Amino acid sequence: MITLSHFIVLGAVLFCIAVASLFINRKNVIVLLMSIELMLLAVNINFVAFSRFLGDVAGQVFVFFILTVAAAETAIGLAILVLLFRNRSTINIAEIDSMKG
Amino acid sequence: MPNLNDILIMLPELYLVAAACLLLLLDAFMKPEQRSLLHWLSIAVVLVAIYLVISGQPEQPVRAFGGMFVRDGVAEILKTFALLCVALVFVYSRSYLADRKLYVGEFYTLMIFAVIGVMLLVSAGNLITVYLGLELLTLSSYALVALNRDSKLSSEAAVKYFVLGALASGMLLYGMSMVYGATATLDLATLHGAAAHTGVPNLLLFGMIFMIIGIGFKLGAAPFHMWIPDVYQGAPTAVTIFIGSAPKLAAFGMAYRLLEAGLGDLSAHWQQMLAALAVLSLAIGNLVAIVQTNLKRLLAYSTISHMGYLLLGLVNAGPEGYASALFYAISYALMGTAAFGVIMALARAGFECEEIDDLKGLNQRSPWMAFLMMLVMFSLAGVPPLFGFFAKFLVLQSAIHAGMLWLAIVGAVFAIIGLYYYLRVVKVMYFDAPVEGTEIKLQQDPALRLVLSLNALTLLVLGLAWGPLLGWCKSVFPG
Amino acid sequence: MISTSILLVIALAPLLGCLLAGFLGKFIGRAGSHSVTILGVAVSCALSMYVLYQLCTGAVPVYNQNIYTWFEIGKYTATVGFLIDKLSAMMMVVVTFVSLLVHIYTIGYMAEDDGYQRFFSYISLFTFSMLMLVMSNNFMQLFFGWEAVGLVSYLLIGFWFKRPTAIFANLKAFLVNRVGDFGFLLGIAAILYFLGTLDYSAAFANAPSLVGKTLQITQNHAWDAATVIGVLLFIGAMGKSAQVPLHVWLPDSMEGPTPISALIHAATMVTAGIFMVARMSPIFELSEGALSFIMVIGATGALFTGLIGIVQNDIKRVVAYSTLSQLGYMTVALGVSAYSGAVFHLMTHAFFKALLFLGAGSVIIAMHHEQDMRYMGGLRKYMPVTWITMWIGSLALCGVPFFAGFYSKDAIIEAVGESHRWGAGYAYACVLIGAFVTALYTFRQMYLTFHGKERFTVVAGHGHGHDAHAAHHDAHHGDAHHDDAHHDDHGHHEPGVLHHAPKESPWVVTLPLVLLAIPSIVIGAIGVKSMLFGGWFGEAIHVNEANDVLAEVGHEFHGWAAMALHGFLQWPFFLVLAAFVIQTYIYLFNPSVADKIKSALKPLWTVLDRKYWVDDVYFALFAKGGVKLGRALWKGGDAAVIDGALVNGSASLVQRIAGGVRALQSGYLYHYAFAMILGLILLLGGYWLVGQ
Amino acid sequence: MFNHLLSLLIWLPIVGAIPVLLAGSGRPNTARWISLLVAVLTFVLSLFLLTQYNAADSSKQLGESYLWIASLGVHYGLAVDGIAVALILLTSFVGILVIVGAWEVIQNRPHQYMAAMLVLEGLMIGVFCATDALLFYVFFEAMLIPMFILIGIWGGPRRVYATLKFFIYTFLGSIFMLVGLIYLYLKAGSFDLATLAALPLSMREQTWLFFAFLAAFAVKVPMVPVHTWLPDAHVEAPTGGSVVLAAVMLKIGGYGFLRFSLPIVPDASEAYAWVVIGLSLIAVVYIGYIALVQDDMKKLVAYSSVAHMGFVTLGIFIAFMLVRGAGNLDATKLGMQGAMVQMISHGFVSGAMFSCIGVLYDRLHSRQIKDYGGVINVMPWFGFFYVLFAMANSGLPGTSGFVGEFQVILASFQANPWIALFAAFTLIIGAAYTLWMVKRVLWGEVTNPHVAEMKDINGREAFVLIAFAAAVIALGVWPQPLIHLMDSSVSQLVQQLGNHKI
Repeated sequence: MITLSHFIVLGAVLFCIAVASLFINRKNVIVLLMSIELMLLAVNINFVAFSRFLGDVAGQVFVFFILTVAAAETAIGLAILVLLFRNRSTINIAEIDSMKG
Repeated sequence: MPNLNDILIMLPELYLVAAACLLLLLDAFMKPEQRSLLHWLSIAVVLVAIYLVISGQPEQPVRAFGGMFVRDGVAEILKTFALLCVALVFVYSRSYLADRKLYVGEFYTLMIFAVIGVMLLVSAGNLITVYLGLELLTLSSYALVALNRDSKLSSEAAVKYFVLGALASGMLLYGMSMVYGATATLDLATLHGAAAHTGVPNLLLFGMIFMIIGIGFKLGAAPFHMWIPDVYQGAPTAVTIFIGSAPKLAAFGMAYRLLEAGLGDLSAHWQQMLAALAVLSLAIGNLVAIVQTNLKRLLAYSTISHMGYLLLGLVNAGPEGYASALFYAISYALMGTAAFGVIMALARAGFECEEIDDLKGLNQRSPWMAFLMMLVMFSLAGVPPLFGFFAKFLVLQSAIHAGMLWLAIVGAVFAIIGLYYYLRVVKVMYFDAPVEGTEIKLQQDPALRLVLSLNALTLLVLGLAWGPLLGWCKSVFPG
Repeated sequence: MISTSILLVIALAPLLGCLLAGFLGKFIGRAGSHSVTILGVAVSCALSMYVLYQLCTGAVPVYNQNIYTWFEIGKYTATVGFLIDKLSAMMMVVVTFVSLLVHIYTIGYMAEDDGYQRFFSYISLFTFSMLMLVMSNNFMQLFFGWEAVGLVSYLLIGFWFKRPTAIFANLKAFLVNRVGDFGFLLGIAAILYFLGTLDYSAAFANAPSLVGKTLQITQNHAWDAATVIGVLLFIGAMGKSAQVPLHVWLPDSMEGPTPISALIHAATMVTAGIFMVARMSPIFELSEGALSFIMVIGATGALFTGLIGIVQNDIKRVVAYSTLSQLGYMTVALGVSAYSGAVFHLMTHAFFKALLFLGAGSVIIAMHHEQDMRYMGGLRKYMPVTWITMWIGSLALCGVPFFAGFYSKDAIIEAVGESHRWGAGYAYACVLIGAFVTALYTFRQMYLTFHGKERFTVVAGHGHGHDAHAAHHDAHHGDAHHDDAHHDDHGHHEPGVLHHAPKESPWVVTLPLVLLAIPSIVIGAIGVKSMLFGGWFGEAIHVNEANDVLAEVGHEFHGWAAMALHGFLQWPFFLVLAAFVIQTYIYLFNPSVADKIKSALKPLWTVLDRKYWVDDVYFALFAKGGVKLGRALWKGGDAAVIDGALVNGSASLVQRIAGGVRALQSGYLYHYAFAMILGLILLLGGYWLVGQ
Repeated sequence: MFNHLLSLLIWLPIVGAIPVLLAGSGRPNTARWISLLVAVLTFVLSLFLLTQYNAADSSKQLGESYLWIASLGVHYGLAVDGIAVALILLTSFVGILVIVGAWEVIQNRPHQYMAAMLVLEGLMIGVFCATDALLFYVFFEAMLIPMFILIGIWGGPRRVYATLKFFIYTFLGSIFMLVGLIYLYLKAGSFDLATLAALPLSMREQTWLFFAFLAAFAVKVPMVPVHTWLPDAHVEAPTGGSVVLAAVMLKIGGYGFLRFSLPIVPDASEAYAWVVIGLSLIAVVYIGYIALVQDDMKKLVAYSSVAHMGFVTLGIFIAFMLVRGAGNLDATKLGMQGAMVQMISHGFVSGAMFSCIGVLYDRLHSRQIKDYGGVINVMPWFGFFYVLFAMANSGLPGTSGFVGEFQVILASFQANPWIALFAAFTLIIGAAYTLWMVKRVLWGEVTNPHVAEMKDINGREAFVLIAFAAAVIALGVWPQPLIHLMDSSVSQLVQQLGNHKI
């Protein structure tokens, strides 16, 4: 029998993976975009699960908003990515450190 | 079903959305040389919005769209000053943008959308609205930071801002989901009630912590401040000045909505956390600012420390605490616009005037600008009789009132350390001889000069007569 | 009734003269300056005599009134006012009289000096200050005059401010005096504390209440109030009246022009201490301890400073040391409660010592500012007036019967003999031997200066006549030198070589000598009866029955002549005689003996020549030591600890920390993200901890 | 207008600074004349204030009070008592002299210099008038800005270090006072000094507050060991800056003790009086020795200022030993009056000393003692003033320097002879460092050709020095008028000391 906690744990695990990949990954920015996406999905799972188990629809409404915004976010993210590549001809995060201190 | 009344309550926002779209269209059909029309139009649009906000302000707080949207005194003040900041930004940035081939329509429309985000955020009555407002604000900001397409720094700043921002909003959402799970509601008012009698389950507090991270990020409180210096430095000054002003008001609004309107009864729990963030911000902001050579970066760190002071107000978690924090946010917004305004007034094509040393001997070159900058610096440092002092005074007071004398003393100590780097700027302007060869030329834009002077002098005037503003701030937080 | 206006005129006339000569000196010129100042002093001298006359004839009561209130705080008031009784009146006369003569004398002495106006301004200022001191009716004003005369002394010792030695001496004098004033001020504070007033009459009135009072020094240790007050006040007197061990400034003060040495450092200022103690007799009488202290100090000074006089070669220094020793005599007198004896000696001494100094000055003029007696000799035939008058002075100084000095000094010696106070024996020995010593250096001085063969050579017409010399001299007035140590900087001729023969000084110089010689002879005989034994001072001086040694002495007093004749059969006279014989043999008949003795007693001679090394010790200890200490405190305390460690130290610490924290801002996105996660963990962890 | 006399006194110079600034560097003389006019007007007003003030009445007078911050109940409250009047007179008096003193000496942007001076003057007057703690604090802190500018722009080679040190040092002290004031406000619900004075406080609270106040005012006075900003600030400051700093600014520290420490936290002040007394005596002795070895004239006078201000703090804090220990009110008044007179007198004397050094500096551009020697030979008139002020500085009777020290020593003897002993040590050490400097600077042969070329003081300098000399002598010869002016206020203050808060 799958209980609420299963979903929450799943969401938590996904969330942790996403967050961890944010600072463990030192390769390129694409991966970052993906992990951000993953993070939002983890949240969505939480919302859906909660709204299902609380019998309250608002949570699922929220999910739609999140999905939409996430799409917009990714779009901007990619745009910035392109910009970055155009200016520095690299998307390797380890090389993006001209501002520090 | 939304009715006309809901529309009217939301009128300023809706009006701005419409206006922004129109401006967008207009820009598309307009020749570049007519752009100044756009410039003045956008300013007019914003000013009208201010009028709408104030004139349409109801006596009692009202809610629209089933409580999704709240229009109360807090929202009014925050919106007014956010819009004011945007107007100032428009005035200051024109010649700056022109010099850098950034004098484009997107700037204005993005800016207006961002401020719409602010307005939504500060009058959010529901977690969804909070999220939407926040995203509208941040997404536009991402784009604005990257506005200068050919600048390495600009794009680097954008990507850092973007990733960290996304992370932060992710955490915020995660927190929201937990809170939702704990209270079965997204509506802040209901949440307030629910939090009261759900007897504080761990789930709720767990979610709250994540939400605080979201707030901390938006404020730029340590340790969620890392984006601030890089973004401030990398972004075009015209955008930095915006990020340094209106969003701080928004962040306060967000904190107020979530923590007070939503989780007010848990204040005993979040006070401590905010206090910790405050100490960290004060320490890191002031300390690292000392060793900066880049003026924008210095102001970035000073922002961090100022957010620490703002938190001093919030930890009070009482009416006059919020009032002082609000007062502080406003004062900071005005000081920030003035500070960056001076930088933009001195910058010109091929010369950013970002380095502190670029101000050497400013007093010989342009006494008036030096004087204004001095006012701003002393105000930031919190030296009476300038505005900034009274803001600090009030937050210290509310911290002590909250029984956190130690916190107030920490604030005081770091005020001394902070003093040092503001004085350094004054020292460079007044005591150092100008570097030969370089000559500081002032932007010729008269509007810029006039408004900038007014902005800086306000710091002095409000320093002498800050009563009414404080009265207003206090009035919107019913005891 | 003495009229206030007269007193005001007495006090202010010299001040007016000082201001005129000082500020308008350039306009009114030399003649103008000395006229106004002399006029001023003459006026106050005449009026002082008139006041004294009034008092003597008993026509008027003692005058004691306040002129104005200096400050008034609750029950404490300080006023400016005058107390004129016979004591102060006598002092006024002495001061103004000597001052007047010195003014006149100065016309001749400073004729070649370009600081002429300034000098007159100073001495008038001194007269004013001294008058304020003696006329005062309260301690505050006394202290004012006390310090004011110190100031003028400072200015006058350093009058020739180009001389390194002069400006060293004046600083020294001022500081040593300040040491005394330090005690004096505390004494005044103590009086206010115990008696609650600064006014003489009030203070003396309830002085008896001091008996039994004590001053808590530590938890379980208290001192007798009267003794504390007495000693503190006397410390002031030690400074001003150059008592051992604060005597070191007086010999150096000879750097000042000779008229000053006569006026300030012999006749008047240095006797202020004596006057003060006499004035405070009602208080001092309450403390045996204080009086013993005074007596011992005085006796020591009387003998040991006199001894130094024997080995001096500078004519002025001899007189200076004799002054020290005579001040010792006065102090001893105070110490044995023979206040009137002290004051009497003060007066006689004022005349003959002024005479001696002015005489010495006259000699110095004749010798073209050569002061070393080894280059003099046989001057009597060149300057008869000076010679005779100085002999008068010397005999008075030695206390040869019938001369003024005899009456006062002999009375003191006998009084000491009568005293049974602790230390009286020692004091008696000192003053007796002192008499002998006095005679020794006095006769030596006279012989070396006026008798024997000339030890200077006159080289006439060396291509530059008198005018050239005068001009030359004006230019070099600063290098008129004072003891053998400074022969070298006496650039324009080797020692003992004069460009023209010495000659008697002009009348402005000799007149004062004569006018001083007269009282040096007669004043003793005149004053002895009333002043010493007649209770002439009345209420001004208060002596307990038990202590009244003078009364004892008075028993076998049968008139001045009898006293003098009796004096020939007394020890002091035999001692003087002995000294006379010795010195006459040595300096008139067999000068070589002098050097023999000197080499025979080399160690003793060195001790005296080095003045018991007191100066050296002080200099090393206080001057050098003070600077060392100051430097140590400065470098060690302020610079190192406070500024170095605390102020700049904390600043640089903050800088270093800042540098460290800055490193966290690495610029790497993943570090930034990680920081946020850390923040999250921090908050969660904190929440978890609170939860526990 | 005359019921706004105090406001007028404060704002006239500050507003007057605006036309001076507007005159701009183009028309320096306009700027000079306007500022002189303003300064003179202020002085005249302060004289008028003197006539309006009723010395017989101990209460605060000529009060003005307007609600400044309604929501906090903070008032713009002004009123003066005798002490304040005296200090205001001092301020406006010195105000004229620094303007005149800087006349053609300051060639670099004189208009800004004069303006800063005027603003500073206004703010200092404000400090003395304020009856509301917050207002006091605002003036107290705002003063730093013009002084910071004055030292920083027109100062000497190490001016930046000096002025930063000055600002941060002072700020450091006062920020803790601010925290203390806020605490008091939250307790009393008002910043009104009278209310705060009536506020009952536990010993623990008082102790904390006492040290908060001490931090602020000890730095300002300054007391050992937080005095080290003063020598640097003085050495680097332009002459006018030094004069104002020494003559008026330091007084604000002493004034603060009177207005805050004594009335608001009397019991803690009593309990910790020994700290202040000890530090004051250290100031006299320790600083005296340090002053002795200074090679820089300004530094020497700066250190001597510290020593002299030691008498101010001493005179104020022996009060408790006398009132509560010996119960001797009059002795307390004596000490207190001594402290006040010492403040005024030190204002004149140190101002004069710095002016003298300024005169020398303008000729030789050196403050090193060793660069001088035999100055009297070429500048006799200057020499006269220099010696006069030196004597005043070493407390010669007949000059103002004596009065205060005399009274404080008399009073402290009543508290404890040992205190008097150490205090009286200043007679020796004070004379030593001052006159040794005089010896090396003034007396002797002309040491170097530069000195030989020095011209005696001109009319303008003479005016300044004569003004100071007149004040120094007048106060020295007849202090009673000043004492009478402050008497009732001091008595009332002393009365307050009697009543405990716990």
